[in-house]
Amino acid sequence: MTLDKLLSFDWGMMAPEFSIVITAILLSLIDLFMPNKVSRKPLALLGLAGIIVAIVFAVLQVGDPVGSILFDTYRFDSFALAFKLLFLVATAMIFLLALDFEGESKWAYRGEFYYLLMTALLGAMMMASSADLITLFVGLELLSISSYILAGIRKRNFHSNEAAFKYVVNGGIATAITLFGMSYIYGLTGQTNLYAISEMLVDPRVQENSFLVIMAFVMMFVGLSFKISAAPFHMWAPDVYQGSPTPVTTFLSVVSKMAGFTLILRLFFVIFLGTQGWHNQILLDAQPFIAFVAGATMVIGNVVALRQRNIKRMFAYSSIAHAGYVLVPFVSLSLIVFKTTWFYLLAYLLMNIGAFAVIQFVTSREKSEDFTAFSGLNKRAPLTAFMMAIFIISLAGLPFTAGFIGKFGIFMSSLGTGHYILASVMIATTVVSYVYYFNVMVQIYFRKGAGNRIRPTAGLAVVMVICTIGTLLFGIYPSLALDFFQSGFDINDLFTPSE
Amino acid sequence: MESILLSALVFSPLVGILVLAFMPNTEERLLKTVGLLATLLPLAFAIITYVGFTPGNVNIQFVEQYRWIDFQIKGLPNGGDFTINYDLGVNGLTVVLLLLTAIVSTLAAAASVWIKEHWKGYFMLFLLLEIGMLGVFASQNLLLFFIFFEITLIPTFFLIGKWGYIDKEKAAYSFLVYNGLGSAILLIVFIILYMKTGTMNYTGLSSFLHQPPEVLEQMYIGDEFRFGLLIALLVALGVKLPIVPLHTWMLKVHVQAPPSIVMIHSGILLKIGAYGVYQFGIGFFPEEFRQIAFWIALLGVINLLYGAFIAFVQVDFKRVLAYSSVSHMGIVLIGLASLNGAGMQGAMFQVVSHGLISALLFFLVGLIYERTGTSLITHLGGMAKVMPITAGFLLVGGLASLGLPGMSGFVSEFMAFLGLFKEMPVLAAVGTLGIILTAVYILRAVLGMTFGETKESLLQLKEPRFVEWLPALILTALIVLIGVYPAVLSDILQLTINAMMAGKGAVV
Amino acid sequence: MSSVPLSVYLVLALILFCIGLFGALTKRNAVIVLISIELMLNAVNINLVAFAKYGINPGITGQIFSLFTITVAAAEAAVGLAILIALYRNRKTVNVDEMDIMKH
Amino acid sequence: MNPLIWIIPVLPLLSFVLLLLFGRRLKEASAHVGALLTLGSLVLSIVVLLNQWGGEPVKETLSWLTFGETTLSAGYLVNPLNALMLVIVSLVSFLVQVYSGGYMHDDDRFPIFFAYLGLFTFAMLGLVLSPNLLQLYVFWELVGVGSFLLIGYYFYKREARSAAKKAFIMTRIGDVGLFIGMILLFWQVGSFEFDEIFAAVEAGEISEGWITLTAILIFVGAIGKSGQFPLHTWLPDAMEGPTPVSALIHAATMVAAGVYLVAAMFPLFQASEAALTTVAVVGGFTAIFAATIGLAQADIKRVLAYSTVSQLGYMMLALGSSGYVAGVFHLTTHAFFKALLFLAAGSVIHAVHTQNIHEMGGLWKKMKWTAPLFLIGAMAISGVPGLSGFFSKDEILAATYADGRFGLFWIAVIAAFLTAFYMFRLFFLVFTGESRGIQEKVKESPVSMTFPMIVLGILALIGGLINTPFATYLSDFLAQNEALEIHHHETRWWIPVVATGVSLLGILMAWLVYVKKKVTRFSESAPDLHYILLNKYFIDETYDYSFVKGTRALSYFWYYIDRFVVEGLVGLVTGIVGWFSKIGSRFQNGQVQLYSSVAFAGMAILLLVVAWIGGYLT
Repeated sequence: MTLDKLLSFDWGMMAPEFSIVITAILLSLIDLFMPNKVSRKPLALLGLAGIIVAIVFAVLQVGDPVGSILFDTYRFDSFALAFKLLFLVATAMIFLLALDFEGESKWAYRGEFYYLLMTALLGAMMMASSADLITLFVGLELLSISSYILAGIRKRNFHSNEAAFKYVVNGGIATAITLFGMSYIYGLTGQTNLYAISEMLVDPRVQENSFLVIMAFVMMFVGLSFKISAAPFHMWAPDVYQGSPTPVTTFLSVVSKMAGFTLILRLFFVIFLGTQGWHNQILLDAQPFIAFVAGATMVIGNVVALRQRNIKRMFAYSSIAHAGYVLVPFVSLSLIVFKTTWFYLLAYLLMNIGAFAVIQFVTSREKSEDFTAFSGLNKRAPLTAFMMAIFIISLAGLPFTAGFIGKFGIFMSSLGTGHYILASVMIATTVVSYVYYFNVMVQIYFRKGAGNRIRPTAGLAVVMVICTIGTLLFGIYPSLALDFFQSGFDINDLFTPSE
Repeated sequence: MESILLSALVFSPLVGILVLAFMPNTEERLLKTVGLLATLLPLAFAIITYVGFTPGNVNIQFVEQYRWIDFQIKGLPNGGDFTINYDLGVNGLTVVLLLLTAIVSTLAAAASVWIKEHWKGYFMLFLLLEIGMLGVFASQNLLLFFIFFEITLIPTFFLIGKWGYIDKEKAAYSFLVYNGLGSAILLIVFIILYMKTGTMNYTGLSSFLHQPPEVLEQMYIGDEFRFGLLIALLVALGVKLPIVPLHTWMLKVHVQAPPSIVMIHSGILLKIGAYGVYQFGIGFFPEEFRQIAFWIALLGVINLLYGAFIAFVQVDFKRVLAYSSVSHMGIVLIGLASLNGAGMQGAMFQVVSHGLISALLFFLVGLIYERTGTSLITHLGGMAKVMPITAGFLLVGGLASLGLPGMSGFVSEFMAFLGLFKEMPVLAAVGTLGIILTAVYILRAVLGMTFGETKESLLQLKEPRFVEWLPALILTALIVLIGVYPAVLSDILQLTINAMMAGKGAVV
Repeated sequence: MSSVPLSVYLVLALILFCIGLFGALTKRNAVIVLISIELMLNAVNINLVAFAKYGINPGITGQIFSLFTITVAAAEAAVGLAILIALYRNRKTVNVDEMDIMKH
Repeated sequence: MNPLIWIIPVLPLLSFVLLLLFGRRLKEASAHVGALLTLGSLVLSIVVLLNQWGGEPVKETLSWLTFGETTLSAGYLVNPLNALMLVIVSLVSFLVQVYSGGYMHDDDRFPIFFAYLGLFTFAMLGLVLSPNLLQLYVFWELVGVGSFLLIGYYFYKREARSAAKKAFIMTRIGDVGLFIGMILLFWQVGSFEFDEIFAAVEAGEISEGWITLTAILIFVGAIGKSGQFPLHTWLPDAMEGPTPVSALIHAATMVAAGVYLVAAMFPLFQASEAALTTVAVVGGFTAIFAATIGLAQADIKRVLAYSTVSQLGYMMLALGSSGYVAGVFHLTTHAFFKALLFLAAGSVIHAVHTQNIHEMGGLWKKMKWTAPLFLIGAMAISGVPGLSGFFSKDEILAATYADGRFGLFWIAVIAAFLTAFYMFRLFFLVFTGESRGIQEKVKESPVSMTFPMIVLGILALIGGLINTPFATYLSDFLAQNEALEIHHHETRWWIPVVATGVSLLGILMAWLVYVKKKVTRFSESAPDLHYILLNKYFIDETYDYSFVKGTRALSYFWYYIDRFVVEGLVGLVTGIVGWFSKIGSRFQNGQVQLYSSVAFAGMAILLLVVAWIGGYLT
């Protein structure tokens, strides 16, 4: 392929990615040339700026027609864009968290933290919009490997080390499993482009050894369930979340999880929509199993969370449970899969980042990750306490918060398609979750806490406020988001291969 | 169409919340005064609504409708966009309930003088709770109802858990979990209905569900399906009502929560269950309801007797009242199950009258506890000597709740039984046993506290000041008013009930 | 000349994959665990290459894919080892089952 | 004249309210307030009564409550019976209030007492004026409350408390009967109005069975209020209340309400033989049953109480034998002489500060007014010729006989004998002989107490003249009410003779036993029998062991079910969840390889199941 061919692509579409890449490179260079003992805090601001630029570009792209470059390996459709926006916003806020985070004095100087976040974000974005197994895999790994390092970035910290190692081992195995599945898909179709694959999969010759298809299906699903920390690949989450520095935990529990969902949605819907299973469409055949997985995830997450005392661990389990919730639309295959998933992820983004912001604030001030660190918070930081209450209420899915509307949407999609049992499991586990969520509330409001007033730094405060406003706003007037999604993104173009 | 009266009514407590938000945490008297004044605003609006309501008109009045949430799902049974409106409105029943809510809230706020600490937070939550309760009755669609319903959950949890007695947190949790489960089931039912019919508006739903069965059959809303939904509804609301055996949480709450909150709780919150059964159970599934009416009546009688029996051997007056609430809610079920004018109206009367009576009794509990530090019948006794007026009110409250003619309790009890006797005389006859038992346990408890030799511990007690028993006076006045001239309620209620009876549900 | 049928490659890959998995799940030595993961990834490579040659509709993409896989695997291994070294510095052990300060 | 009527009950209500509000300031004056207001309603009642003489029944109603298409109304109805009752009630109430002015003067809750009296009088008058069953029921209950409050007036006395509770609950049991009967009747007739009910009964719209059922249920209410067997036990205990209360409520008015109820619903009863028989039998049995108990009691008020029960039995018997006039007549006369007796007893107690007749004696000389008045009362109730009781009791016997209930007739005769005996036993023990107690300086009660007694005494003397075999004013008067047909039965000449005979015999016996001591008291002659009678046939104990204890046991049973079964299930569920949580977090043992193993296992299982379901394993 020649240079002019290369130039013929409309690279402009890639503007958001480029701005991220460039920022990443800039960060690394600056980090390289900065004197050693100088704090890298400014880098965070730079990164933030880069992300904001990316956001601007992305927003400008809203409503554009489907486009693709590099021979359809990388496509720009509303689906990708919609989720990219979430990643960008989330990461932007995580940068603000990172700005505040000082672990042991050493690593405040380290710049890689910031540009690794960048690359991880880039990986997520690639996952969102790649239309080819290869790019998709590369994106996935870009995200994974960066986050392995991020998890372990506190070199001197036992927990951090261990977290990183556990993450790397599990991640490696997950990758291997996923890839193994992919290799079968490739083998059966001889294609790596998703749309080409979906056409090939209906080919009778493929149908002959449909078991391989199903095997591939299962393996890819299990492999990817690692990213979204859903059963059966969920157990790493608590340890890794606990061990990683809080901003990273936030990143893992929000961005990386969202990326996982994006990948699953795109991969499975595009590839397998037409494919035969053992009775009828494979997605329909698989429904009960995925439903079971989702149910198990909710149960495990919520039930085990009851006994957690370490706040980060508790929220790890809670995020496992939420993974279960988000799987429900995917199971139900209703007409609003994307809308509900997207909205729920949006809500999840806001409330979870908000909650982690407060957690980072409290744990770093109290030098303790035990959930009693929250005791009497409403005396020491009333406003923060109030905002935490909002996040918790939203996570518990109680009204006037985005979390409720999100759950509502999920219920609509599941009950509309008659998945009564799954819905019941979800509602029951939700009620269970009240208990541990409100345990934190009890700590904040009922228990007497030691110590005097504490106030969050600007970065944290901004994040908290944004998240609070968002949570309430989308809870009280969700149409804001829903209409934006409805008008801005014509999700059906996910299925129209670009010529 | 475009009156914002109801929105004003529902959200008027916000004013108080905002004012309180900017007040110092320590000014006890000031905070209490503001808290009390704040409840007067909704009261005023409620009165305006009540006065402005035209009883002669069956339609939903003061309607407000705005597009709110829009999921825009194409190609579902109703084929349309799934829009959920923000819509409020009142009918003859809800306007009464709104007024009741406002009144009881104000009096409960007055009863909050006995709150010892954190007045600011207390009153903010209190007002939030009031928003929830008002919203529940004012809303005209399921989602809105549910949202307000859950709104009541959170403040109540805190009010019980922070300002209650020794075992408060346990009580708060069991409140949370039970009601959480209840509302969860409720939510599922609501959403199923929504997905099947594409609307959440009461009127829309009832008119949709009142189509001939075969039509519904085509929309996959078969008989079993409807029955399933109805049962689920009854279970969900049965937690709130409460129906035996789903009642245990409510005992804990009654015993542990501060009196002012119990006034609200047993005065209003329990009534939401009754209202739900009426509005959804009967309004949406009249035919199915009719078919299981016997079982509901049976449950009602069980509630009535079960509560009465157990109340007879309680030593803590609060527990007596708790079980008596169980028993009295049985009468609501009885009335509803009879499905005729008399019964339904009896049930609704019971909703109102028990609201007032239990508010009165728990107010007195607070009054007594404040002075004696106990509510154990065995520790009290001969109060009539030292606190004649309080004792008098206690006696009045007791007589009212055992259904003495001339007080609201009698009217409701009488109507409910009148209704039931028409439909199922034998069951009703069994139920009347409850009338005797009620007299038995109420007198045992009340006389145990007021009559007999005065305990030494009580001898130095003094009669509360006038302002302190003013709320009791107001409640008594209302109870007697309804008892002596029930037309004040029935005139405004009956059209709505007749409409419901006609199977139309509420008509816009 | 008749060539080795596809199925043989697939079985080989599968066996390799299982060996790798077994090692990753049972070995106590962290290094071996990482190596086993490499093994699993290489099993994938065998699959890809075999399919690329003998697949239902063979094509070059498979080999391209395997190139990517190899690269990424290498990166992953590098990172993994780096982390392991960091951990070894602190804990003076590469024994997997001693890495459980976070549990329950 | 309408305002006249509805004002009648309002005046006492007014006194209730006034005394409740300002009683503390009025102090002793509150007696005057109460008495005067009651006097007002007395005057009005008399006017109404005179208007009724030859006048038309008056009925006014206004809508009270509407449901569906039905409208329930409230209002007032005046017919001869009501008018008569009005006078009786307001008269006795007035006299009692005057009396209480003296009797209660040193009581510190003086105003409250009169307030309660006002409340009761209001309720009683309202009851009498009710034009329909519902309203009657309402006031019926209110009357009960009035009585309850007054019985429990000495609230600090344990006995008073339990007596009040007992009175309320026992009557309530009866009331439920009335409640059910009334509602059933409503669904039969479609209205609570008396006239419509009677019309329906006339027209035979209601089946025999329904009539009987409802009539009996309504009669159950009467049983409760009028202390008929088996619900009589509360009435004697009710004597814990102040004596004027006993006179007003538990002798003259409220307990007569049962009789009034049956009389008011008489057309309904008449329509069913079975119902009438029930009434008659219960009445007759109660009459003799209570009389026997009365023989052995030592408490002066309890003796009177049992005599009341038995007299009420008489009235029921009369009504049951369709002796409408007889019943109402006896109600009237009984109101007079029993009130008199109670007031007299009150003045005795007031003087000697004991109620035990064995500690009294020889009061004849000391109490110049009380003793003769008591004697008049005793003679009247024993049916000494010429006095009021004579005529009314005579009527009853005649009616019973004419109705062909000979068994009951003879029972009634025996009862009459017993009555005479125990009344004079009482009289002799209290007033004749030597003082057995330790009462020094016993003095006659003040005029405020004697005056009412005198009035009642006169009425007890001449009251009978309103309906003698020669001049039947009362029956003519009552006959104006065309709703009921009153058949006149010519009195057989020997009945009065027998009646007189037995009563005189009774008096003679009493004289022999207690004054001349010729005959040994049967407490010595038949100690066992005496023991049984003294303990009122152990009815209270029976009830206590069966119903009270039974209910308590049942309650505890349910309570423990609630505590352990229901709560237990809840605990079980939470326990299970907690257990799972525990297992779950134990399983999370920090071993990274376990984590991936789980994932792999999950994958393997999924694959296997899919393969199995997909049928790839074959």
